[in-house]
This record gives sequence, structure tokens and C-alpha cells, in this order.
Amino acid sequence: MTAALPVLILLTSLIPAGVTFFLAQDSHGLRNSLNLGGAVLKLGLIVWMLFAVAGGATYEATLPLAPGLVMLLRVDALALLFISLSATLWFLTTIYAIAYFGAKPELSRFFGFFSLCVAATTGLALSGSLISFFIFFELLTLSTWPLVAHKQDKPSLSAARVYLAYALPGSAALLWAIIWLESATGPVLFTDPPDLSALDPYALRAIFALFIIGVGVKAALVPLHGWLPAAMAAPAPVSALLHAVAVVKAGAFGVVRIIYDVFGAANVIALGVGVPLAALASVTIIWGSLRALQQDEIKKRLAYSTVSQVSYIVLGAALASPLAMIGGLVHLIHQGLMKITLFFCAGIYDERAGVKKITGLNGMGQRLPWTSVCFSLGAMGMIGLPPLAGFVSKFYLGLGGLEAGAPWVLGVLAASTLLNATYFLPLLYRLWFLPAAPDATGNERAPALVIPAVVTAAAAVGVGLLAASPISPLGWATLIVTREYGP
Amino acid sequence: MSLTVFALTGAALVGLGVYGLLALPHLLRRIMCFNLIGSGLFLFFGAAGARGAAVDAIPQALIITGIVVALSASALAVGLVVALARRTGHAALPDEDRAP
Amino acid sequence: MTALYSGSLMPLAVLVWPLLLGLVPLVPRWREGALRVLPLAPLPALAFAAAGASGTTVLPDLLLGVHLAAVPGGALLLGMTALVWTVAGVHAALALKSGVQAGNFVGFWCLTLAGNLGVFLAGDVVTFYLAFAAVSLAAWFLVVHERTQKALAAGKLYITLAVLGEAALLIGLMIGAAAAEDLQITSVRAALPDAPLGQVGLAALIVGFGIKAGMVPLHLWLPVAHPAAPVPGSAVLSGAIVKAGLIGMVLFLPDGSGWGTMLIVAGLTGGFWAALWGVTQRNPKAVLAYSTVSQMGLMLMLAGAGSGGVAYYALHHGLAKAALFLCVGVMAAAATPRQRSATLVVAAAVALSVAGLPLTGGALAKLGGKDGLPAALALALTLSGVTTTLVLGWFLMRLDQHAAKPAAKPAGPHLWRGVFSGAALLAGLALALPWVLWAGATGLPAGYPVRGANVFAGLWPVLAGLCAVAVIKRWALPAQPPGDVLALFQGLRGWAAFPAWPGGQRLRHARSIRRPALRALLHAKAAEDHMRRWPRAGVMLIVAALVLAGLLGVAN
Amino acid sequence: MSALVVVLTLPLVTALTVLLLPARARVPVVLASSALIVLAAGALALAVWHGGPVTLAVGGWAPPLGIALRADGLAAALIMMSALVMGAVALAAQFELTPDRVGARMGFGFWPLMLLLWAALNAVYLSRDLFNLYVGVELLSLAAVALVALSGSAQALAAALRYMIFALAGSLLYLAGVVLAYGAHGTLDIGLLAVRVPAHTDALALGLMTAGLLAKTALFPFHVWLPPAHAGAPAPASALLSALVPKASFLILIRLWFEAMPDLASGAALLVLAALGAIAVIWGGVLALVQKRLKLIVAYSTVAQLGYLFFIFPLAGGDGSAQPWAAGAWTGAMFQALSHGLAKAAMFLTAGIYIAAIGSDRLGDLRGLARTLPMTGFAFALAAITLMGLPPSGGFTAKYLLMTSAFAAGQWPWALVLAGGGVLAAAYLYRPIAALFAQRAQTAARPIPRAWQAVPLVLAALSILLGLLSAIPFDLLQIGRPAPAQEGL
Repeated sequence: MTAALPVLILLTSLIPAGVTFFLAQDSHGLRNSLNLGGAVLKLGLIVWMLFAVAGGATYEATLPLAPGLVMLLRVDALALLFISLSATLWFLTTIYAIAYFGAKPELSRFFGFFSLCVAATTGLALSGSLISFFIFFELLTLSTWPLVAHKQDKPSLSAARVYLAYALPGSAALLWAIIWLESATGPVLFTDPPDLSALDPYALRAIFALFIIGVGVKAALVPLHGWLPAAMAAPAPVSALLHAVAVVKAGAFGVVRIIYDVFGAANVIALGVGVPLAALASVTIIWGSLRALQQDEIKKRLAYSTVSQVSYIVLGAALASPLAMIGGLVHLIHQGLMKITLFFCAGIYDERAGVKKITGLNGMGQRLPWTSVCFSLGAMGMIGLPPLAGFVSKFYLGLGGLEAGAPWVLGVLAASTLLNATYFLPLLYRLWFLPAAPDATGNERAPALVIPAVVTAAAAVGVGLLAASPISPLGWATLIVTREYGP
Repeated sequence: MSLTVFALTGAALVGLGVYGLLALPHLLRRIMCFNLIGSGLFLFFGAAGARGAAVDAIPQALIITGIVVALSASALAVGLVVALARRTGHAALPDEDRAP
Repeated sequence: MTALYSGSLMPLAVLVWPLLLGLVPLVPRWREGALRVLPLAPLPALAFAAAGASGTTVLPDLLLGVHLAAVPGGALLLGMTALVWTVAGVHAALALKSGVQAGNFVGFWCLTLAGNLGVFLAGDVVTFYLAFAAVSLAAWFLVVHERTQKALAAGKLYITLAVLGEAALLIGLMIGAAAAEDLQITSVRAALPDAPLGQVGLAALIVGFGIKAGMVPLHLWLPVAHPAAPVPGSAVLSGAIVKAGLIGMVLFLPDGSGWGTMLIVAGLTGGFWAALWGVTQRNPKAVLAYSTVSQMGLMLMLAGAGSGGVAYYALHHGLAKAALFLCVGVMAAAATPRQRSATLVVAAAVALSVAGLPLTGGALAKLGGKDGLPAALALALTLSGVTTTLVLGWFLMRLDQHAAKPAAKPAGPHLWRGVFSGAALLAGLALALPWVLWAGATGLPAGYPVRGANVFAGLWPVLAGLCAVAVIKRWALPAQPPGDVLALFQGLRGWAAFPAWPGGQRLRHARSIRRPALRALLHAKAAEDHMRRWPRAGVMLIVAALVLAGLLGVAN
Repeated sequence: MSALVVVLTLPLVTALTVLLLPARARVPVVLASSALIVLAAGALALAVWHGGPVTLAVGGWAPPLGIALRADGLAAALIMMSALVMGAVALAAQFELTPDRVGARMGFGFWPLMLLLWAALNAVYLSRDLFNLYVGVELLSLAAVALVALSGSAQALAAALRYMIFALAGSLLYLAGVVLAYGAHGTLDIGLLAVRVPAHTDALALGLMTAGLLAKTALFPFHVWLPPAHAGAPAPASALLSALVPKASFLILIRLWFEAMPDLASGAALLVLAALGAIAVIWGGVLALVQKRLKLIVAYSTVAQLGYLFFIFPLAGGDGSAQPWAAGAWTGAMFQALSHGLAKAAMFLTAGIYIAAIGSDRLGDLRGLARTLPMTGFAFALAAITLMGLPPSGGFTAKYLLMTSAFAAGQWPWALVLAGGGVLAAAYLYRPIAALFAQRAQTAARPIPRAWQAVPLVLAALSILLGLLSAIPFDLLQIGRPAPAQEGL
């Protein structure tokens, strides 16, 4: 059982993916029930494991490939943190996507790759060795491309090209780093960090840099972030998934794995690579917000805000102090909840009211009240207002920065708070205060679109409001840090 | 004594063939040059094989096989050249200077 | 899994009740009459304060562990806040138009109220920050309620400063929490001064609270926001909400640090300068706003000096200032000359009390504040009576000429009677309540306020002030726009609005590098054709054979 | 044993019988015997897997008199791969090369040539005798040239002739080396040569043979014949030419450098070979970027992919063979040979499908075909993944093993080329994929039977599976691996 479970979880999205590809375009019922069924099943398994793992259990499954190529699937607390996010949001996004696409063409292809993408994310979370991490990292890249290109019009195709143009060199760098490291230390399993003494500090720094470049592309660290704003040419459910769970999170998660399970926080500090990375993350945070200010398209603005927000996680990991790490990990969840809410809403504005530009939001608060409330909650969470999710992560990051002896982090957080307010509050201002344009139309009579947004928004409030309870993401992150990376 | 003659002749044939192969664009000439080189090598082979008094059977067997192979190769080549000449009117590779 | 809560639930109820009422407008059927719930929202707080504000709630699972207990002087402040909000609520229920707009107003009114009460109940920094954020951000909606250009502009300024304040506050609280390794306000206060970044933290906190408390020079928003907000809104802003900043100062600033002095200086500057500047205003609410700035200055001065009378002083000022603002609304609703003069009488009574006319609540508040104060500061407090009389006198003149506001319903005797009685009630409380609480709050003998010296110290500034009023009644000062220093910032607007930068730089760059790359590729193609020629290839083949042979040969 | 005989003789027999058969019977017979050969290949692989290398002394005479045939793990693996590719190509060709579609000559000529090629391949894989290898590789070249010329168009003929010139020159160089070797040692059996008394002509002999085989393996700069030849041949033929033919001459190189004369291998020579390989990777990739026709892109990608094979020489050859990482490098290169074979065959077959569907393989005309022929597009994408070396494909396993040993050997530049080559491959394979995924279908596509579409998909899937289940082929390849590589010199 312990071996079967990780594989089972992987299959819950792999099988739907495999089958969906060969379904006819018009067999909606079967396709939807397949995807939803897989999602529900996976959620069930995860809930079941949450309790087991909280009790200290771990599940492992190994598939030895060629010598040195160990495919290891392992459920530990950190992995579970990430899967439970992806599984939950996958379920909601599936509902949303089904409603969003209705009877548009190429649905089988879309949902096939959609499930494949989630399978890749799951595998990424579960992988217990560098190589399996890389394998799923690549699978993710490949399965995301068709999603970005889904519309098959000029912008989406060029967006997809840009995406690959960033992602593939990135993965080349990652592979380079992995093999450089493993050629000296042997296969790296996350369970037992490798003995790095075989390599001299300069080589180690170079390897670390390569690792960061590799995963940094996905985490959209400046200057490797160019693909993310371009990728918002994709349909809304894809953007939601991309920005909240799948790709950028994979990058951030990779940073965490690399710092804590490959190098080990102590080594990162000893090598003096943590602070530069934290600085890079801070630059990203600020730069992303500044660019977001200049966008007049809702999704573009959200995309740049993702660039900025995801680096919170990197920042937390790079500071390598317990509190900062808690902040980073918990932001992995919190940002996901808030950002997916925002993208859901952006999709609804586009789909139900034809609003793409920020100017179109004027007075939408009256026309689409539920959507607008969710959007406002997400935005305020991003700004970091209590009791919303964003505040909790920000607070821990700040404390962590002080703990790690990097008080400048406070400045970064404050600046980003202000910038977030500067590019989100005008939206709320338009939503609620400005009168709607005379020709404005739109309604939200599409429960399958609105309900997911409401759920995630409620979750974003809930995890912040109940942060201190042991079952909250914060509680889980604390458990991870104290149990697995505790000093 | 006679062996060295064989060997030298073989070497000469090979040299001749190599020169022609590189210098002459006309494809039939090239095919002939291939055959020259082949024969030269076989001569040399026979010479090298026949060491001491006892005649070694293996080289002869091999040479015969080789000649057969060379023959079939030449046959195919000539066929192709003819076909090419029919199509293009030239018995030379397109991007090389035209042969008559 | 610990217990969900421990301790009495009363403090929690105080906060939750308004939040629940805030949800009423969500029910379409109730939306029409939603305004009527406003007076009910503060009642639990009132009861709690009347009962002495004892009891604590601990909710370990909520936020990062919520502790609720009345802060020092909390009973007074809670009571005052509750009273102000109740009466203002009545006023709003009577005076405001109902409808969707009103629905939003009710929701955010209750949210603001909860936050306002929360800052007086918070025991840990996170809850405090939450309450503070609620009270300052939700008040945005009170400011812009009327959606006029003026209101929206004021709202912009208000929210900008509020967010800045939040950010500063967050920095300060984080530094404190990190230093204390604990979230309790008391331990943070204790840990801050000697923390590595303690001074930075304190500075940040002072900025954060200063903005809210209208500390000069961070007071910009008050004179702009008050005139824009509807009457009840300004009443709670000026009466209760600004006190959140004050209580923050009291809670977090350690005694006897350099910051105290700084606070005194800033307070005194505000105390006098703002009052004088108020005389240059035309809109009575702007005048009142400046008077609030000056009164807050005095309270900050008291806080900086560590006087125990701050809460007591704040109690009176809150009630009085709210009453004055309501009077503006009353005046707007007044139809007959009788009503107008009646309003003026009430306003005048309250004004004199604020100025510290002996035997009024205001005089007691001043006496309570002076107690244990250095002589110089006590004198300053006395002197402030002059300026206060001046500015409030000026306010009465402006009020006299004040015309009905368009936002109000068509004035009717019924409406006027309602709002007038509200204002009158607050005025009465402002005059009388200090007497009731005197002994309990200050611990001074009951006869103390009627001693000759104290009466004189209260009387002469008022008389002097009245003379000054007589002067400006003749020679009015030139009018100035509200928001004095704000003019400086207008220039920065252009910078603040980020111009969209040219987007496609990267692309153009790429195109510039693409052309040579293509040329190189074509060159490669040409080279390929070149290599395809047989003779060259043949030579290369032989060369390769010989090179390899050579390399192998030399090795063996 | 019997399986070995079957894989060796059955293709030849079938090739001859096909000549005599009436048109109707031709395809069924070929398919039947192909199936038999695939089974035999599987049986052989199993036999090797369980009982170690299978040896057959023809006529019961041991070398030097007799000719020894030996199937070690490497040979078995290559035979298996070739059998799968051949079988798949036969299946695809029965749809594609019907006389009414492509005319009688091609419709008839393809089958015997294919079987002849197959026989020659297996002969090369199994031979342990330099002259046998000569004959085998010569037959191989002739069959290949004939396949190129099959379409009979002018540029096809020119391409065939250019190919022929290179091939013959290569054979002659190789033959010269053989002659020298025999003159020096009086034997051509690899096993005996390995234990020979070193002679001073050995260097020249090995040099000549190597150069000749490089010309046949189309290593840069002798690749120039390959793109026109592979692009000019009918798609199924191209699949064979690209996937299998170069592997045969490469195998002979391995036999020479690792089994017959490992003692000669000098660092400098090994370095030259690998350097040429590295240049090939870059050069092939760059030129693939500028091609406009799908088949040319795929052909140039062959040039690039063959380059990786040559990293085996410095990493596992010479002194390296004694090192711990030698096994990794050696196996990595072989994985590359196997996975490239499968993937490349799949790619050419998809190209054939597109040509059959719209009558052209210009990228411009391919636009939007992913919608009309989804299975084929999927197959192409899978094959592309292997060629890019992305996990979990066989190409990835190969790259991974090679890179690891490159680092372990401290020769990281090879790793750099491996990584860069992967990105380059992604770049040039992206163009056709993007075209296929484009919005509007340009030309109305003729219907293509699903069975035909399934063939390349299966091959591509196999090339992925090779990576997922890499443990089994890995162990198979170790069986009978050249002894020096384990003992050192």
C-alpha cells in the first residue's frame, strides 16, 4: 500500500489524461466525468494521507531506470503541501474550465493536456530524487505548451514559442546542474542530502547558480520572467492554473527543494549564495510590481503581479531561516488561492461582460457583485491586508528576514505592499466607486464559473483567519519546518 | 621478387585511381577509377597474402568475393549514371562542372 | 488541537455584533431599511464599557492567536466610541438616502466600527493591526460615500495616506514582534526600545499612528476628507476614528524615550498652528477638521508627556467634536430660524466646553490632563484655550451662514427634531459626563475643578479668545484651500502616475540581433553546398585517413 | 542459434522469392516473413539475455579458417531495433508504396531492396570478421543507394550517385585497411586480432578503415551526401536509411576501436573523432534550422544525432575504457543509437504520411495538419521529444549517461555540446511542430487509414518506452561488452 499510494495519486490524473486524448470532441459527459472523477479521487487520497503523514508516515515508490537514474516517488510533508494545493485547485479549475469552454473545439486535446499538466505537477511534488524531479519538470514544460497554444491564433502561438524559448534552455541548465552535481555525489535523493565535500565551493556556487537558472525560468525570476506575461494569451483556466499551481509554483517549489533538500540550508548560508538569491527575489518582487503598474490589461497586470508574488516564496526559501521558510512555504498555498481567484474573476469579466481592459471594470461591482467581491478579496489579500492569506505570509517573511539578519527584507515587503496597493486599489476603485459605462453589459448567471471563484476567495480568507489552527496551511508549513528542516 | 612487382603494380594502380577519382568529374570515369583502385588493392592483397612458400587460400577466396562485390557495385553505378544522363543529359553531378 | 476559545466572550461579542449587522444589506429584502440597524451596532460595546470593560477573550486558532482585552483607559474610550457611533448612527439613519449606496454604507460603517472598537480591545499586535487596518481602510467608503468628484478626490488622498500608514505600521510591528519573539502588545512595547532595529520600528510606528491621529505634518487627510464625508461620517472620523492613532501611540511608545519629546513638539505645533490655520477655512467642516488636528495635537502632547489623563481628555473631545459635526448636519436640516438658532446655541455650548470654559466637561478634561504635567506644558494647555476659542468661534460664524447640503433629504421638522436631539444628547454628555467620571478617571478630589485658580486658568483664555473672535469677525482672514501642505505634493502627481513605458523594447532588440543570426545561417548553408563538391570531400577523406593514421602511429 | 540463422538468412531468402512472386502475393509474403524475423530477433535477444553471447562458427570451422558469427548484447539489441523498424516500415510501405500510388518500379523495387538491406544489416551486426564486414557493409551501401534512386527523378539519381561515390570511396579505404591488417597479421578475425602481435602498419590500417567508415557513417564533414539522399528517397526508404544504415558502419567502428585494436587508440585520435562529432551536432542542428522541407530538417537532424555517438570514443575508448565511467559512456552511446533509430524512423514515416496526405512536405503546406491528422502529429511530437533528449525518453537516458560520464571524466565540454545540442534540436524541431499546430488547415488532406497513422505512433512510443524501461536494454547491452573496456589495458 505504502508503495502503491504515490503511484495511485499520479494515476488519478494520468489515466484521465491518457483516455481523454482519444475521446471524441462531442463526448462531453464522459470527458467531464473522467476529469472530475479523477480530481475527486485524488482529493480523497490526499485527505487520507494528510492524516497519515501528520502522524509521521511516508509513502515511497521506486522505479529504477538505468543505473543512476532512480525514479523515486515519495510523499513527505512538503510534497503533500504542494499536492493538496494542486489537487484542490485542479478540481475547481476543472469545473471552471468545463463551464468556460462549453462546446468550443478541441476540448479532448485541451483536457488531455490539462490533466497531463496536473499529473506532471503532482509527479513534481512527489518526486523524491533530483532525476525524477527533472523528468516531471520537463513533462510539465511539454504538457503546458499545447495549453498555452490552445487557441492556435497568432498571439497564443507566439506566446507558446516564447514559453519554450525560455523553458528549454532553462531545463538544459537544470540538467547540466543535476548531472554536474550527481557526477560528483552520485544520485541525489531528497531524503538524504548529498555529501558536497567532493566539490570545491566555486563549483558548488556554479552548480547552485545553474540550478536557480533552471528553476528560475519557471519561477519567473527577473530577468527570466519574460514568458509569463506573454503566456496570458492562453485561455483563462490555463492562466489560472499556470499562475497559481502548475508552472510558476513548480519553479518556486524547485527552489525550495534545491535549497533545503539538495544543498541544505546550512550549506546555502555557508556558500553565501542565499543572500544574492534573496536579493534577486527582492528585485523581482519590486520589478514585477512596477511593470504591473503599467499594464492596462487585467490579465497582464495579474501576470506581472504573479511575477512579483511568486518571488515571495523564493525569498522565504533563500533567507533560509525557519520563520522565513514558513512564510515562503505558506505563501506557496496562499498565493495560489488568491491568484487563482483573481484569474477566475478576470476570466468571468472577460467571458460574461467582455471586459479585458482595466477601464472596462468601471461600475462592474453592481453588475457582477459576487465576482467583484471575490476579486476585491483576492486583491486585498495580495496587498497583504489582514485577515486575508497574504498578510500571514508577509508577516512571517518579515519576521524571518529579521531572524536571518536581513532587515532590508522589511523594506522590500513594505515597498511591495505599497506597490500592490497602487496597482490593485485603482481596480477596486473602478469596480465599486466609478459609474459603469452607459453601454456596459454583463451578468454572472454562470454558477459553474462563479462558484469556484467564491470557493477560492472564501478559502483565501479562511486560511488567513484560521492561520493559527494546526490544520491551516500555516500549521502545516510550521510542521514541515519544525519536523524536517528544524535546526 | 614477383611479389614486390605485384605489390608495386597494385600501389601504382591505386595511385592512378585516386588521382582520377579526384580529378575527373565525369561519372563513368570515376567508376572506372573505383575499379582501378579496387584491382590495385586486390593485387596488393594477393601479394600480401602469399607469404612464404605455402600459398594461402584465404586471400584468393576473399579476392574473388571482393571482385564480385565490386562488379555488382559497378553495375549499379553504371545503371544510375545512364539513368542520370537520360534525365539531365549530363553524366556528372549537377553542382560540379559539366562533363560532355 | 487546543480549545477554540477561553475567557469571557464579551469582548468578542463587542466586535462580532457589528460585523453581523454589517451583513444585513446583503439580504435584498432588508437592504431598504438597512440604515436603521446602524444605531444598534455599538450597543454591546456600550454595555461592555458601562460594565467596566473587564474580561478577556483568547482565541488560539484565530489569526496568529487572538487576545482580546480592554487596553488601559479602554473603558473610557470604548464608551465614548460607542456613544459617538450610536448617535452618529441615529443621525445617519435619519439623514441619509436609502438604497444600494446606503447598503454599502451600512456594511462598511459596521466594519469601521468593529475596527475602531477593536483597537481598544486588541491584546496582540496582529489583532491590533487587523483592527487598525479595518478602521482606516473601511473608512474609505465613508469618505467617498457621496461619490462626488470632491469626495472621490478626498478618498484618493485618504486611502493613499492610510495605506502608507499601514505599511509603516507593519514594519514597526514586525520589528517589535521579532524583537519580543512574542505577539503580545505589552511584551512588544517592552522589547522595542533596545531591539536592534528598535528605533526604526518606533519611528515607523509613529508615522503609522501619526497619520491616523492627524499629527502635524501627517494630518493632510483630515481637512480634505471631513468636508467630503457625509455628516455622520465626519462625526465618527473626527470623534472616534482618529483616537485609534492616539491609542496606538499610548500603547506602543515606551515612557521616557526621546520619542516622547518629539511627540510633545509635534503635538504643540499642531495644537496651535492648526487652530490658527483653521481660521482661514470657509467650510465649517474644514474648520472643525483643523480644530480636531489641534485638539489631537494637544492629546499627542499629553501622550508624549506620559500624562495619565489622555483617555479622559479624549473622551470629552470625542463626544464634543462629534456633537459639533452633527450640528453641521442639524443646521443643514434646519428649516426655521428658531431651529437654526437652537442649533447654534447647542454648538456654542459645546464649543465653549472644548475651549475649556470653567465648570464644563472640557475644563475638567484639561484639568485632568494637566495633572502631573510639567508647568510649561500645563501652561501651553491653558494657552491653547485661546486658539481653540478662536477657531471654534470662527466655526460658529461659518455654521451660521451654512446652507443646506444637497445630499440631505428634504428637510422636515421630524428629521430636524431627530438629528437635533442626537446632537443635543452628545453635547449634554460632553458637558456632563466628565463630571460623572471625574473621580474615577483622574483620582483628584471632587472640589478640584471649582478651585479659584483652576477656574481662572480656564476662564481667561476663553475671554481672550472671544476678543480675537470679535477681531476676525470684523477683519476675516483670506480664505485658503483645505489641506495646506498638500499643495506641495500636487507637483509630485505626474511622477506618481507611472507612464506606461515603451513595451516592445525587448522585441526590437531581438529583431536587431535576429538579422545577423539569419545571415550567419545562410552562410552556413552556402558552406554546406561548398563542401558537397566531391573532389574537396574526397581530399578531405584521404586527409582524414592519414591524420588518424598519423595520430595513431605517433602514439604507438 | 537457430534464431541467429533465421535473422541472417530469412531476409535474403524472402528478397529472392519476392522477385519471383506475383504482385498480389508480394506484400503478404513480405509482411509474414518480417513478422517471423521480428520473432526470431526477439528469440535471439532472449537467448542472449539468458545464455550470454550466441556464437555460430559457419560450417563448424573455427577462425581463421572458418567465419565466426557472434551475437553479443549489442548485436542483439541492434538486431531487435532493426527488426522493429523494418517491420514498422514494411507495414507503412504497404499503404504508401502501392503501385497505383507510386508507379510499378517503386512499388515493386522497394521490397527486395528493403529485405536485402535487412540481410546486410544483420550480417554486419553479427560478423566477427573484417572482410565479412566489408562485404556486408558494401551490400548495405548498394541496397541503400538503390533505395535512394528508387524514385528515379533527376535529383534522386544525383543524390544516389553522390551517396554511391562516398560509399565506394569509403569501402575502398576500408578495404585498404583490411588488406594492410591481413598483410601484417594473416588473420581478419576480430577475436584473433585482439590478441595479435602489434605491427607498425596497424596504425595506418586502422586509420584507413576508420576514415572509410566515417564516410559511410556520415560524420561531419563527410555528411554532405546524406541530406539529399535521405530527403530524395521515398519516405519508408528514408526511414531505413536514416535509422539503420549509419548504425551499421558505426558498429564496425566500435568493433575496431574497442574489440579488434583497442590498444592502438591514442588520446589524440579519440579526441579528433569526438570533436568531429561535436561539430556535427552543432552543424547539423544549425543547418536543420534553415531548411524549408520537413524531410530535409529530419535528415539534417540525423547528421546532428549521429554526432553524439562519437562521444563514446574519448569517454569509453583508449585509456578511458579502464575507468568506472566507461560503462556509462559506452551504454549511453548505444542508447543513443537505439532511440535515434526508433525515433528517426517514426519521423520519416510521419513525413511520408504528410506527403501522402497533401503531396508536399514544405513547412508552409503542413500548417494545421495536427487538426486533420492528430495521431500523426502526436507521433511526430513524441519522436521529437526523444530527439531533443527530453525525459523520460530513450534519448534522455542516452544523454544522461553520456553527460554523467563526461563530467566524471572531467571532459565537460562534451556535456556542454550535449546540452546545447538538445536546445538546438528543440529549436529546429519546433518549426515543424508549430506549423502543424497552426490555426488553419492549408490544403485539403487526402484521408489516411488509421492503421497507417498508428505505425509511426507505435515507433515513437517505443522510443519513449526505451527511456521509461531503460533498465532492461541497459543490462542487455552489457552482455559480452568488449572485454578491454572492463579489464582495462
